[in-house]
Amino acid sequence: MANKRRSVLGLFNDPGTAADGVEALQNAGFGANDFEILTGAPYPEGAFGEEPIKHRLYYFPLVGAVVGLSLALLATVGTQLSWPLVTGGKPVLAIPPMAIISYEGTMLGAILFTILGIVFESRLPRLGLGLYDARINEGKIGLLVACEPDQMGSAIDAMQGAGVFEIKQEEWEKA
Amino acid sequence: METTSSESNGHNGHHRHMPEIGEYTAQVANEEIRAWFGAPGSWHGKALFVAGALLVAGIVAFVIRASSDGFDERGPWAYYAAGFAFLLTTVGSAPLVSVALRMSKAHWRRGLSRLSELFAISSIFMLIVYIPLPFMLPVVDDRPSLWINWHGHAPHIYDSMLLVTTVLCGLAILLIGARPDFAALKHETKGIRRWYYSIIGGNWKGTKKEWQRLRAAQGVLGGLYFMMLIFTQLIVSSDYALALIPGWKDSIYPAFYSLTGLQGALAVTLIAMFWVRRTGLQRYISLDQFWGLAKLLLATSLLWFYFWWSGFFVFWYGRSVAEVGVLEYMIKGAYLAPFLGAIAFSFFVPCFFFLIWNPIRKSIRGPAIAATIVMLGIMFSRVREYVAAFSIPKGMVGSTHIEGILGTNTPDAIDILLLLGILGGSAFFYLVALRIFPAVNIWEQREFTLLRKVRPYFKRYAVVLGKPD
Amino acid sequence: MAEPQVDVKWSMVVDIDKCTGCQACVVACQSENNVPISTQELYDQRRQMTWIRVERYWEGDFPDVKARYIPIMCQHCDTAPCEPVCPVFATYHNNEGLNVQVYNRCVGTRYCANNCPYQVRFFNFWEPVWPDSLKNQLNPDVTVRSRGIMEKCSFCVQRLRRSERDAAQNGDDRPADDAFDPSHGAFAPACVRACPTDALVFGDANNPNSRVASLAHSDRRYHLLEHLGTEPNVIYLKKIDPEAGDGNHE
Amino acid sequence: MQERREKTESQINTDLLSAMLDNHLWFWIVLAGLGLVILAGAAAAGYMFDRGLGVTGLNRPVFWGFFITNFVFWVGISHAGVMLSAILRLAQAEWRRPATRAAEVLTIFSLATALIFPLLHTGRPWRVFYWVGLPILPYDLSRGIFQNVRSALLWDPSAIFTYLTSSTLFVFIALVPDLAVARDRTTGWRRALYATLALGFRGNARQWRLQAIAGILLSALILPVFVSVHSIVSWDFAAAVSVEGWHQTIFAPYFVIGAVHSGVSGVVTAMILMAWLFKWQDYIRPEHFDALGRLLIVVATAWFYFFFIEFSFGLFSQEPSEIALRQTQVFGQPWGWMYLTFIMASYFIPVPLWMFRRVRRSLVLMFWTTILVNIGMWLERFLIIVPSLMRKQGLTFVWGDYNPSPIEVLLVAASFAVVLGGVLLFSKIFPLIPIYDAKEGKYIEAEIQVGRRTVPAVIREE
Repeated sequence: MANKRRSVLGLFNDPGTAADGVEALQNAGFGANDFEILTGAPYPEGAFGEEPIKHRLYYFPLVGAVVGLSLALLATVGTQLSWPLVTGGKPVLAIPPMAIISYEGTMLGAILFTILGIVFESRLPRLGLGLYDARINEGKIGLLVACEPDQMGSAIDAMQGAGVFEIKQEEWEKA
Repeated sequence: METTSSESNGHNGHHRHMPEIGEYTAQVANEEIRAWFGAPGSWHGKALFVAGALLVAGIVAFVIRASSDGFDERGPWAYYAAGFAFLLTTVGSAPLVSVALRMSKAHWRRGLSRLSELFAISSIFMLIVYIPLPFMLPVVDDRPSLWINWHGHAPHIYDSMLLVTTVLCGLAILLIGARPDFAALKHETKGIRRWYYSIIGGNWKGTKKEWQRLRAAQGVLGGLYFMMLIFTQLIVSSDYALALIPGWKDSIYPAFYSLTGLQGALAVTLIAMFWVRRTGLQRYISLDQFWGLAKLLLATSLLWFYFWWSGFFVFWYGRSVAEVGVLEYMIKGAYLAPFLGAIAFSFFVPCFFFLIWNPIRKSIRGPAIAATIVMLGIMFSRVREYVAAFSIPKGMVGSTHIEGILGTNTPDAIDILLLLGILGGSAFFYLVALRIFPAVNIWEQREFTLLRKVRPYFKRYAVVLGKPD
Repeated sequence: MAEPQVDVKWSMVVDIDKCTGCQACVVACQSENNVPISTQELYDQRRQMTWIRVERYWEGDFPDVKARYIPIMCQHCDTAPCEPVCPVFATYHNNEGLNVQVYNRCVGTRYCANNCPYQVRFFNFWEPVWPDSLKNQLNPDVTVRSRGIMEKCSFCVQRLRRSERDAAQNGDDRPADDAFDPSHGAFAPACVRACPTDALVFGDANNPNSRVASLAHSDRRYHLLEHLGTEPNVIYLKKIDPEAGDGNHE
Repeated sequence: MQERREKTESQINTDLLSAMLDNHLWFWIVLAGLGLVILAGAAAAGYMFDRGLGVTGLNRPVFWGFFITNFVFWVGISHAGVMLSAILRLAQAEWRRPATRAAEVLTIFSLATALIFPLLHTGRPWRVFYWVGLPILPYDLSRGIFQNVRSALLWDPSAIFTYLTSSTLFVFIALVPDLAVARDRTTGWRRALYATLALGFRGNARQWRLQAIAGILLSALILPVFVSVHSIVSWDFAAAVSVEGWHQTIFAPYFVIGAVHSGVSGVVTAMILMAWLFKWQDYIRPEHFDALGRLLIVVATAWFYFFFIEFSFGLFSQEPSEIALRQTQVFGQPWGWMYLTFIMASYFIPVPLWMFRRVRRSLVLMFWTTILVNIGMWLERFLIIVPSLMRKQGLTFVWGDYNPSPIEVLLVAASFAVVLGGVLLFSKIFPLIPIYDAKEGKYIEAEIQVGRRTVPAVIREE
């Protein structure tokens, strides 16, 4: 069933007030998933007292490495066995050269998967920016709250209490 | 530390990211370090006894070996030589850790710089072990060597000279670093200690000029020590191992040897840190130090494989007569077992079972165990290279390639005792050193307390590190 | 797709003692194998092609100087350094002990030539040209190599093939023992047939009663650059001369 | 960080985007000039393909010459990117911030340029499909045979392909937040482009966190590749048992450290050019070159150690042919002069100069010393490759010589134009200094009082 949802974006001038805003929202009962902190550059984790991020990025390189290694082995072993031509008296299935190419394959797989993982875990690509303000990249700090229409008041009060200097709103349908 | 961890799982944002160690004052550091130095505890006596017993056993073994075989044959002394080479790549290189970290201005070095410099004392024992070796080394004429257009005893003379200077340089670094501490300690001690404290640290007042001189001296001596140690390892490895094996023209070997030297230095320092920490000083020998060294140990262990591979692969691909001979002798054939031991314990086990996992790196026990395994691996490497080299029959040295199949020189009881004695001896010297010098550098800790602050950062705590230069 | 194992192992013996340095072999090879003519211009560019060359070394000082000759062609090494370095299998070791060169696989990295210690591999830096008078002299059995291609001595493989066909027609499974004996055989490589002093002997080393096999066991035998362990199929016989060096031209 | 002038984030954006958005006349002039050189190179290449490799100076036994030398040189330069960005990221070195992206971009373009040269080298580039089909291009099955896995010339493409792909993606990932800035500041086609490439990045805590982890993780993953690439290039030579000057086990680490030496120097040169051309002295400051200079001293000395071993082991076994080779390298002319230049330029002139703080902090001196280093390192590769081929083995009858033709010289010159032009064009489309990195550096700056002195400090995330 479809119902109305609201997004509220509060803009703060400096990290101090923004941090207070986060605290106020937390006290107002907004959980970690109800609001985002938008900044123009990375602050040390926890600077705003936000919850630490949970992610599964570290699995991606492992999987990628396995995939890359198996593909590389397939290629090297396959090429040598399908055309067993003797060169320089070396064994047809020469391990050291296979090791080199397999190594490159492994690393390539790991890195490609990591890149995918980073994009995926950052919840990107994202079509459209949603409620956003270009000034965030100019040093302002934004708190973006997504909530039911009735909670909106408390969110706005909380941020105003903390010293927000501008509030934007947007209404959208939730499937 | 435990107290902060209990806070850190509280939901309230304020106390998350509380650093492992809060701020502490110079006063605290001063007292704690002196207290431990004054009475390290009963374990010290026991350890000293065990090490001493091993040393005596080693001496006995040496006498037996010398009386039965004499010094004119190299074969019987192969394991003894391996023991010396092992020392050169572990305790003999350990001060490098302190030097390198000081050069790279790593803040966390302060907890361990003294512990690594103390190995300069064990290096004296290494010199004693070295004494008989030059007498077994053949002259350089009619055999490959780095001493081009030199004759006769060039390696004997210059290897020994460099070895001595390097050890002296290490001692100098230790002593000048200890002067401020000695000057501070000399008033509270009496008897012999007071005497040598006054000699070494006596006229130290701590004027600005003195501190500048100390810094400069540490810088210069550090650079000097670094270069001399690497060069010593270069010529010792090429003269005592490389040149004795026919056809082993392996230009990466000296660099490989120096790399294991760095690896061994890290490992032996980690082990010393671990055992000292069990008896106190946790605040200074903390997770930071173990974590930092563990990263470096991981790097060197990975490089171990890289260097080995670079050497092996060129031989495997080139397959000239000489190369095939060396591979047959040192990897496939007579010294297969020590080779497998080396690659397993210097690279595979420590890397993949311990050090690549950050939770293990960032612990106390993990790096210590890995370090112990690495030490084992280094011992295997030295056995493989030096026993193989010393076991080459005299007639064959200097020929272009290894003829025929050579057998393995397996250790007998005497060889084992010799190796144990060498280990025990260096440990003995180190334990004695622990009673002469404070295990943690007091003045560096004082300095650290000025530069490391714990400050609130909006809703968290952060460590602020001062960068004076 | 491995080639079936056959027990033939082509091999050549070069008797330094008999070589007079007359260069007949060089000319013969040149015309048999459609090797571009090495003009003076090409010599100046150091790009002359001589699948077999006679190296000349002076020994001793004036006035008693001795010229030493040693013919060098592809040694068809059993563990040839040139083979494994080719990325496209343009050269590999076939089952008759030949180091073969497949022209239409070659991409021209020239790595094989670098890794050949005997320097018997030649690269077509230019499109090969012959004067009109020689157009009809080209050997129809041998490919004319275009530019960008690596080439070298093939032990006149075209003649070997012919000898096999010939043997098959007579119902033999292998060429006769004397098929490669210049005196009455027809299939010896061009250089062997041209050699006036019989310094070059060619044949199947696996065939016990062939001349190569018997000469190969001479106590004068040695390999060129033996320390590289390339195990060549060309065997040299030392000069019989008290003043001569050990034949190792280094 | 003493000399830093305080700047607001808007100012940082403006300054660092200026290179992209402002129009400078010199830019187009320089670009046109480079374009001419590239055209000349293209013409030379066309002529060579038409006439055959005869127009080069290559001969027997010197089958490899300028082209391979230049290939090794550019692969070497490409090692700067990872060296700086990855190692310094892992070491949390603050001064890395303005250097990283420039280094990575230099990596990409020099690597791509290096890839051209093996193709020129074969003289018939259209046949490359037969060669690197499997690792890079759609495989040409018509010939029914795969490449030879045992050949070093197959390991090369696989390694370089891996390195090129990963460093390109690395740059892209680190570029996303800056593209977001560009998106919010531009209009028209640029906005469209940046909005697409920025993937809708909004800079929430999660995205920043992953950005940080990505930096560390990718660095840790690319480092092993970085080491492998030049090692494999070195095995092109070291694997060749027949060339005494090449067949050395030390080559892999020797080449890698040499690559780092020339690469870091290359980055310093590039950064100084950036500071001059784009007026970025507030971001690329003397203390950065001070730190880079110290790093260079260490790298150069390590390189010299390997160089020393390599040379002395050439004589270790005291074989006549090896000694002959070394004599050619050091005393035979013109090689001797080159050898002297190479040693002086890559070590004995720059390193003693870098010992002085004043030199390290002078942009002009750093500029010329680092260029000197790369002249030396180019010569090093040349002196390893060519004389070794001239004196390959004991058969003195076929010893050779080499002098390059104008065609080769022209193509080498063109390669420099390609790299410079590439980096310039990049700077026109993307920010060459990481914007968010500069801001982050500002956030974690701090100061502590020691007595009367305020000591600059940084906040460490533990």
